[in-house]
Amino acid sequence: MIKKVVVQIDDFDVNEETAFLVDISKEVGGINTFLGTVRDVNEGDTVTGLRLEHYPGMTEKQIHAIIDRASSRWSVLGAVVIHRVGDLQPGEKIVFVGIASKHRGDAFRACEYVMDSLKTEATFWKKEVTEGEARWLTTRQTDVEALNKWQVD
Amino acid sequence: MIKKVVVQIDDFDVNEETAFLVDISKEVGGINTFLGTVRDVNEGDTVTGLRLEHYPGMTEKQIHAIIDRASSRWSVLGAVVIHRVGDLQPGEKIVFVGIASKHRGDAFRACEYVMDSLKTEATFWKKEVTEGEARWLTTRQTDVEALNKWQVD
Amino acid sequence: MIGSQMIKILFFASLKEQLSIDALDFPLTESITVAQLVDELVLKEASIDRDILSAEDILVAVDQTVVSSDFLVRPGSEVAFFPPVTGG
Amino acid sequence: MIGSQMIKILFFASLKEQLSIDALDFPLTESITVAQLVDELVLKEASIDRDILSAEDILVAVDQTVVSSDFLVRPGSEVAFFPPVTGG
Repeated sequence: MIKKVVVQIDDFDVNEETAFLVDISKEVGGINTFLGTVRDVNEGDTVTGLRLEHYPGMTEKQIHAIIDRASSRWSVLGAVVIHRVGDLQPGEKIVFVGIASKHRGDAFRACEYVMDSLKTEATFWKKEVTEGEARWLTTRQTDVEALNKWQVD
Repeated sequence: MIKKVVVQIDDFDVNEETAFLVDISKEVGGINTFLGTVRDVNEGDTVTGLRLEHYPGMTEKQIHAIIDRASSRWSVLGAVVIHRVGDLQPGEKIVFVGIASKHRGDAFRACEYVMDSLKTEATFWKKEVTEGEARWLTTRQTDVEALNKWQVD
Repeated sequence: MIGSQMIKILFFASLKEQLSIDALDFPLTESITVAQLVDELVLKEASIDRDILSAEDILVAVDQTVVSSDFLVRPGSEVAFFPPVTGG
Repeated sequence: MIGSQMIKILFFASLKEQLSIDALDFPLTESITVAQLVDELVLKEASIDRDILSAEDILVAVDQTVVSSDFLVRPGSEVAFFPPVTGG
């Protein structure tokens, strides 16, 4: 399994990351990707910008661990996680998760598991600017529930 | 909800399709995509090529109907389905499904539902060339089961 | 659109290859069921083999919607026969 | 890596802003629990407010792994305090 984990300020190129996943092996039959972008409205307020902070070092270690757990549950040939930090505008890309597998079911499951885990485990923090006021976001209950669905009984 | 449905011989550009989905609305917060590629091995045989045939007209109508059903079950802001036909080599792209939603859960569900439906309902047929011999593929039981999981009781 | 006293018949994929025909225009002056149409085709078209066209897994679409064998085909319709789909 | 008789302490996000400090080096000559470390910090560092650092939702990582308050912090460790994460 090939992993690529990057936390960066700069934007990234979806084609490049997709090509990376396609080229991992000719065994690759399906690639599922998730791209998260900055919405312009959150909880009823107009969002004019987002500031993302993280814990350098720990974040990357966590993402590698999350991918490894996904790979132990589903058949994963390759995984890419790119997460941006710094100041972002509405419509900009925040996060990309891509999983390459032989069969599509594995790619869908692993990609969603990695996304749900990132949301509630990885050391990123978002501060939202809404019409002049900046506020730190708090954990969403829906994100906690999203992760809970992956618990193995 | 904005739909884009294309059946074409030519290759397509994942960046372009992703940008189309991002640009649909600033409400877009998550985009889930699936990219299917030609594997070089199927059922133990080396695959040297794939020929894809379809039923022009009916296929496009079916894909629109599949997207509409997905949109009635999950919150979908935009959907792109591109399916190639003609002669393809191992590693080449076959199909792209992209769903843009406010929240990621809807995008994941709708994208997988559209993929599973395409596999068992849309009028495409694959002929696989394996070391000189060409054979029409038959429906996979796993694909039928994949669609069955979406049945509403 | 073809004439109202005719129907357009299409064959796809393995079925097209087995029958060595991809399309034909067939006269139809009044509505008949899909099952009756198959009988007519076998009777009147040398290229149509009953065992191939009536194979258990063959699907039929009338005017681009999959139908069952008791569906009524009207003059002017487009009727397609094909094996199970394998795209995606 | 900092000296073996010190630990590196980090604060992130809202916690960093509330305390107005992002990092500090703190002397530690023998292992103590996270709970004891919080007591020491409140006692010896003017910038550290107990109510803020001990808020119910604040998480602690030692050497980049989230731990509970009875975890033993060893000299030379990196200890981070932060609010619940909100990335992705």
